[in-house]
Amino acid sequence: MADTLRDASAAPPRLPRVDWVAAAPFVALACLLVFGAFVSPSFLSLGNLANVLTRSAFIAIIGVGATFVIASGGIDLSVGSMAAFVASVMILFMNTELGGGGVGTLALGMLLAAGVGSMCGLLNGLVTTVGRIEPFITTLGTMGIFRALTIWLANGGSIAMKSQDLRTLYRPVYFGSVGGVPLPIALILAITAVGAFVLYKTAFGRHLLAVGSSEDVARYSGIPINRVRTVAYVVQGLCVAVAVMVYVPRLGAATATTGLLWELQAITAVVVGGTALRGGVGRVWGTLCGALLLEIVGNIMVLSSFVSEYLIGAVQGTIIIVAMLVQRSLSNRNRA
Amino acid sequence: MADTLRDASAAPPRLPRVDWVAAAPFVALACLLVFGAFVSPSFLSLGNLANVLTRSAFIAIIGVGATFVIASGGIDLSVGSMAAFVASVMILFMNTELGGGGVGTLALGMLLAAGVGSMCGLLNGLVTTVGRIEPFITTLGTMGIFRALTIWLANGGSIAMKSQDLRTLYRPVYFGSVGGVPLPIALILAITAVGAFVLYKTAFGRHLLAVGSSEDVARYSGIPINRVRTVAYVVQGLCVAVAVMVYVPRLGAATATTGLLWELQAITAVVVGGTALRGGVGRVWGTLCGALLLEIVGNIMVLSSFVSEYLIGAVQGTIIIVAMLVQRSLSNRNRA
Amino acid sequence: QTKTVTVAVSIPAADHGWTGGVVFQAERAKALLEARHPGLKIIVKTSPDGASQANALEDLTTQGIDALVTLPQNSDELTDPLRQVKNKGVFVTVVDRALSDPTIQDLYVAGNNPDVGRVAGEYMKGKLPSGQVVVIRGLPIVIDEERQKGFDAAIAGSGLKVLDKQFGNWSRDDAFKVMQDYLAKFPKIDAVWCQDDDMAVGVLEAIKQAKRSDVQFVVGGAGMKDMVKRVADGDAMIPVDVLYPPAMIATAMELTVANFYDQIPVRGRYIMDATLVTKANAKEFYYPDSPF
Amino acid sequence: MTVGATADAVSIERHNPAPVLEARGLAMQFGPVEVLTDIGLELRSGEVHAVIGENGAGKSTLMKLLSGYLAPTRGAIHLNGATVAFRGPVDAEQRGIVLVHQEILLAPDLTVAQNIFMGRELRHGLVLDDRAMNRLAAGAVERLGAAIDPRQTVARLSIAQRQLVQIARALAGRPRVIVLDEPTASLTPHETEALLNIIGELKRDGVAVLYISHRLPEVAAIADVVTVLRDGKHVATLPGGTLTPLDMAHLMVGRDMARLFPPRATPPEATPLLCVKDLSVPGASSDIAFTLRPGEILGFAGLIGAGRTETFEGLLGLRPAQGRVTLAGRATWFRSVRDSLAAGLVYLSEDRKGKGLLLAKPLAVNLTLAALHRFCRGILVSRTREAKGLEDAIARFDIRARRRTMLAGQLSGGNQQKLLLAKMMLREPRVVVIDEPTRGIDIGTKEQIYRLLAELAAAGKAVVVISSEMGELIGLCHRILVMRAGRIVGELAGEAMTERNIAVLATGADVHTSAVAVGA
Ligand SMILES: Nc1ncnc2c1ncn2[C@@H]1O[C@H](COP(=O)(O)OP(=O)(O)OP(=O)(O)O)[C@@H](O)[C@H]1O
Ligand SMILES: Nc1ncnc2c1ncn2[C@@H]1O[C@H](COP(=O)(O)OP(=O)(O)OP(=O)(O)O)[C@@H](O)[C@H]1O
Ligand SMILES: [Mg+2]
Ligand SMILES: [Mg+2]
Repeated sequence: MADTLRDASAAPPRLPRVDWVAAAPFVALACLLVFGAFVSPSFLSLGNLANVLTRSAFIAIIGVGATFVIASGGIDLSVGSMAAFVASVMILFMNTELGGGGVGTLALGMLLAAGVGSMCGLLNGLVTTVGRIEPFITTLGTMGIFRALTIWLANGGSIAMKSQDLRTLYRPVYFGSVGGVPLPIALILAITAVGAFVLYKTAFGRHLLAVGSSEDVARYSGIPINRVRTVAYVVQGLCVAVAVMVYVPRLGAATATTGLLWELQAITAVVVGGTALRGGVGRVWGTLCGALLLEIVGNIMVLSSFVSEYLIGAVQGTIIIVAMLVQRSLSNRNRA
Repeated sequence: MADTLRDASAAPPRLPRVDWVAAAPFVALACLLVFGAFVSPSFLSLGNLANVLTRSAFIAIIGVGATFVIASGGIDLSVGSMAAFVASVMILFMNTELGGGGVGTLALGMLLAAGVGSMCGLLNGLVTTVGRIEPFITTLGTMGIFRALTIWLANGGSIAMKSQDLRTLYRPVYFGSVGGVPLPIALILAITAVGAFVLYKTAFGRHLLAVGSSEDVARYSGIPINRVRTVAYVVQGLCVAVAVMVYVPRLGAATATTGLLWELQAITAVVVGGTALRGGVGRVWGTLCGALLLEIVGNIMVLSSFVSEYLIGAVQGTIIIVAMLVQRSLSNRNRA
Repeated sequence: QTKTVTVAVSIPAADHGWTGGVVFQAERAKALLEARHPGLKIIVKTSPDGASQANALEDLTTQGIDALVTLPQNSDELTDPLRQVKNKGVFVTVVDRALSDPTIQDLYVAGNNPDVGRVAGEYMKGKLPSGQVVVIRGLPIVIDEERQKGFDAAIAGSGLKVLDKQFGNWSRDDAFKVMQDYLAKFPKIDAVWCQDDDMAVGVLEAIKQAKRSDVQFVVGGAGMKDMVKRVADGDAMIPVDVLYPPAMIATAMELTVANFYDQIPVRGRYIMDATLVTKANAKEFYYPDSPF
Repeated sequence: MTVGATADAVSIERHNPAPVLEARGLAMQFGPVEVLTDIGLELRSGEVHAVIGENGAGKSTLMKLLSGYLAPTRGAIHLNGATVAFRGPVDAEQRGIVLVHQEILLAPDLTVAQNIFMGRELRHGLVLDDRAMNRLAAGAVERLGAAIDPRQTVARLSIAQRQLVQIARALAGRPRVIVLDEPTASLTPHETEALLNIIGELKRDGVAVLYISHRLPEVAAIADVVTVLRDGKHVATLPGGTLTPLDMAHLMVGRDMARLFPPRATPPEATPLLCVKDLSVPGASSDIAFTLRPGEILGFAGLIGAGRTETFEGLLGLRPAQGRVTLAGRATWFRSVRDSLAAGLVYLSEDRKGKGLLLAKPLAVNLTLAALHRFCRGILVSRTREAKGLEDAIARFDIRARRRTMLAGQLSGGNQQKLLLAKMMLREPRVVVIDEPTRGIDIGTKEQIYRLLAELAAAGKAVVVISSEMGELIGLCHRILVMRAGRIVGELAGEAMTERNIAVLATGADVHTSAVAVGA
């Protein structure tokens, strides 16, 4: 016995001091920061960094939800259009001034947004689980649906908040700050923390990972697979709603271009953050890191003057791939 | 031993007469045709059907490649931008009139396109296999790169075929027909047939499916995983090139929006066709069927006049989801 | 007896502010005209890109139409498809974007894109004998290119220096980002040209947030109602707007229909020049009920 | 025979209480094929009821019926006298019946503890109590005589370790009926002994145990009642004590068993074919050195985690490693498995489901995968040749496939192993490395496989056998190398090849090993 103990404990690869896989995205981020500092002096200015972090709020928050969906073995392509749709509904409601046109209206509007968001998520969830349709197709379909509904609500134009007072009342939610920290940044941290807690510390999170890792095993263990999957999509919907609550006060309007390509950005953030698309693993903090990474790349592109505006896309693509290569090489250390 | 044989003969492989899983997409297609006939009288007119089939060529041909990539366990988001890039290069070359400005130029142009296409595919393949980066990210990156290169080549505008003679010489490739059958349709059938042959009848195809269904097993069986994967992407690149050869004579120009969202359509066609995204299975004919389905939905949208222009996206999304539901319910019969 | 005429209208999908305006105006004109002429049937179809517009053109012609009013996504791509329509004996009206082969169009209603850039440039040149401007372009497509060329030509040789050019994708959000970054990058910016009023919204918000006083004004384009209103109200940040009305589609439809019902000759070219909207004339161009 | 059987069955009835779990006339059909016919079985609490039978006899299927994974096409299951129709495995588990699968069913991305507690996590309020779960998991695994870090993700465990985790999970549920489907197949004597002790404890606690194993001595040692299946039919139910492994073998196979091991050919004094020096595999083993002659069968013994599998995966280019190799006198190094295959070395993985077969693909596809070129006409894969190849393989390796169109995953465990063997033999190798060759293989087939390996050796091929069954190493090999903690700690040959010596070297201490793990 004693010997086997020694024996076996000798063999199993002892977990490395630093878990490089988890650390990789942060290292990549650090590299990018350094790179940015070289590219442009104004990059590291407080103002600029604050702007970038604040802007990354939408993708970061949606990314938390995306991490849940992807960890559960699904995917959601509809988040961008969903954001546009939720925003439109929210604004249209607030324009009715129900709730007294003041804080009341705002509160009700946000509640409504949350409701609509989760309903959209529920729709995605039910079609994929009960209807047993590949999530890719389901959410591609709803992507078209939500987008079309937005354009239809807006008559092809834009839906703007009418009341100026309400706007000024609402603006701080994006532009304001608590104790020097811009509100959206605080919110990102809060949401990510909550997300991490739910995924790692609650039974639901554990079941989610189990479902994503092996559906059969989960089923045999008495985990309600369909419910877990569906809830994941609802969580995604809620995150979209929260992102919208921060988005609307910025420009006070929803247009046909609202949320365009957010789905790709969110998924990219998740994957760059170290969550594999096949499910079973979820790295909430990594996703946050991925979202920042994307936003910063864009920022550097504009700040730097040596790239033709035509080629920006190419450089961005390259940077993302390189960032992944950096990660990969780090992760490999775990093998050793 | 003896009784094993007896057992075998006693139980002849009584697969269900119709393999519903494979048949499902075709049934869905049939339903859609009927639906279309109701929506608009002109739908079933030969001219209209010919148009639809002809224009489905791009997605159908690219879809064949996508089936290979997805069956091998990968995914390629770059096909749309790749098409734009290949088209630009091809047109720019043909504008130089090298090769005598006649058939020679066309031939050279097509050769060049094929070359560029496979190179792009090779790039995707190597980055995913050698660089060991999630195909989703790799091809998202190259998607940006190819698109940007196109814009850069076009100086933000568009690249058009200058010589009218060359255009008129080239037009038949899209508009011409052999024995009543429009050339592109003939081409679709040819490419799909070749694709099916390679995937189902050759050693390479067998290896591809093996890699897609279990990388470990494939590796332990001495299959050159990376090579197989890479070749799959090259095939995809070639298919894109062929699609471009049919596309250019149609509009005679490439722009920043050429091939926009083709990647989504191609993947949708593949999935609607019955190929699962997790790999290991590939249904080439199903993909063709999926491509037709998508094109027909679009066509019906234009022919029908009872949907607000704003809502078209919604209806399309719904139709696709319904089509999948039809399939699903059919496939379940196999369970019985 | 009522003469039956079918007119097809093929325009870009409402994927950003201006095209959204186009679709709205088309639908409105459709309602008006059909009410005026019993027997008139107008089919409005939108397409997200050149290829699908070519598809739409095919499908519309197979339905059998007498006239086509189209705002092509891209002239290079759609010249050949339109030629086919023409060859079917259809009366073709082209709006806004000149075809590479003008013989195709019976009627050309042009909202002169290069002029949008030129007018904006001239105004800035006049307002700022010397200064530093930043430019936010739309999407990398032909119209954008034409507007940019016009602008560059207009300010050539003046004291104006273009600090930077970036694409804002005709989206307020992207324009907001780009402007934020411009403000971080350049300590002094005198003026902004952003090609499109939708993007101007984002630009203004970014400036407001940065509390930067060096930026004297923003010139947009297209005549979005909020912007026209600001001009009318004498907003210092939006002193002018360059008109590029989505309503031009309606004009084209009016004329095309007239060609069939009221025996008046309409063939030819109608250039709607890019009017400079100022506090003085703003009232005329303010349509409160338009979504754009 | 059957008469005697019933008579015995009756005698069992007399001095035993009513059964907890009872099967009456159970039948199971997969598509057109009936794989179980009218099976009756009675299980009493505090009793170990062994079910034995050839590969494909229907044991696992029967167990799946009894634990709610499959629903019978005919027949009834009685629990405490009342008829039950399980709504699924979870339902069965809630009624106190739990099955430990023959194949591994664990979530690879989750940790050991997370798997053990899946679906019944411990928590204070909302929050999961991971500390407690890890502690308990560690305990549960240790009880089985192994030490596995409960925070290790399952994907990183070896097959044997995974098997232990599965058993630990089942025991954690405190079942009233526990069904163990070949639990010891991948275990070494040490863990096997620990497990058998636990089964003893369970008996005392009045738990009823259904036990499937191809290791007949184990069965003889612990079974109170033995039920024998053959080709899906009930052959006999007899009291365990009265049966010797040979009787059982006879009942299972239906013919008299010849001696299990073929006569050992004297090792040829040929020059070494394969020569390995200071081979080391990061994380698993270091400075391994051995030589291998043509016609020789070389055994590798060791405890779980000794690193045998990794060593050879490293040698054959399946995982990073360094070292010096000479093959037939020429120095070489295998950068990838393709090199080693090309050089005529094949490796049959111990993980036949994960690394051996495409479970969702038909038999022929699996068979020809590693040697497809041999079934091609030009670039075309010839279906006719494949079909022919499959027939040959089925004949030569006695693979029990009811239908040629079956998927590999539908084969019984043992038959999957035979298919894998057939697949790799198509490479016509010079050196065969076979990891746990008879894991989950019935005794009749074992004999066939041993004969086959001996034939390979006789045909001048060099054979390496990695096995946790000391009996088969001793019976089969010319020499045995024993590994411990990633190093070769000794070589045994001739008379020195005894269980005792192996155990001593493997554990590094003079421990007593029970006779239980000896191959029949
Ligand atoms: N899902 C299935 N579909 C079709 N046939 C099946 C399926 N599962 C098992 N079989 C067949 O049922 C028979 C019994 O299989 P089973 O796994 O019960 O055998 P076993 O006694 O457990 O053999 P082993 O000792 O090798 O595990 C085999 O012939 C097998 O091919
Ligand atoms: N895929 C893997 N990744 C990382 N470590 C592994 C992996 N497989 C096995 N190990 C570790 O390597 C060590 C040796 O593995 P293994 O137990 O297979 O050795 P072995 O001697 O082959 O034992 P056996 O063959 O009896 O299972 C074990 O401690 C195991 O934890
Ligand atoms: Mg079994
Ligand atoms: Mg091993």
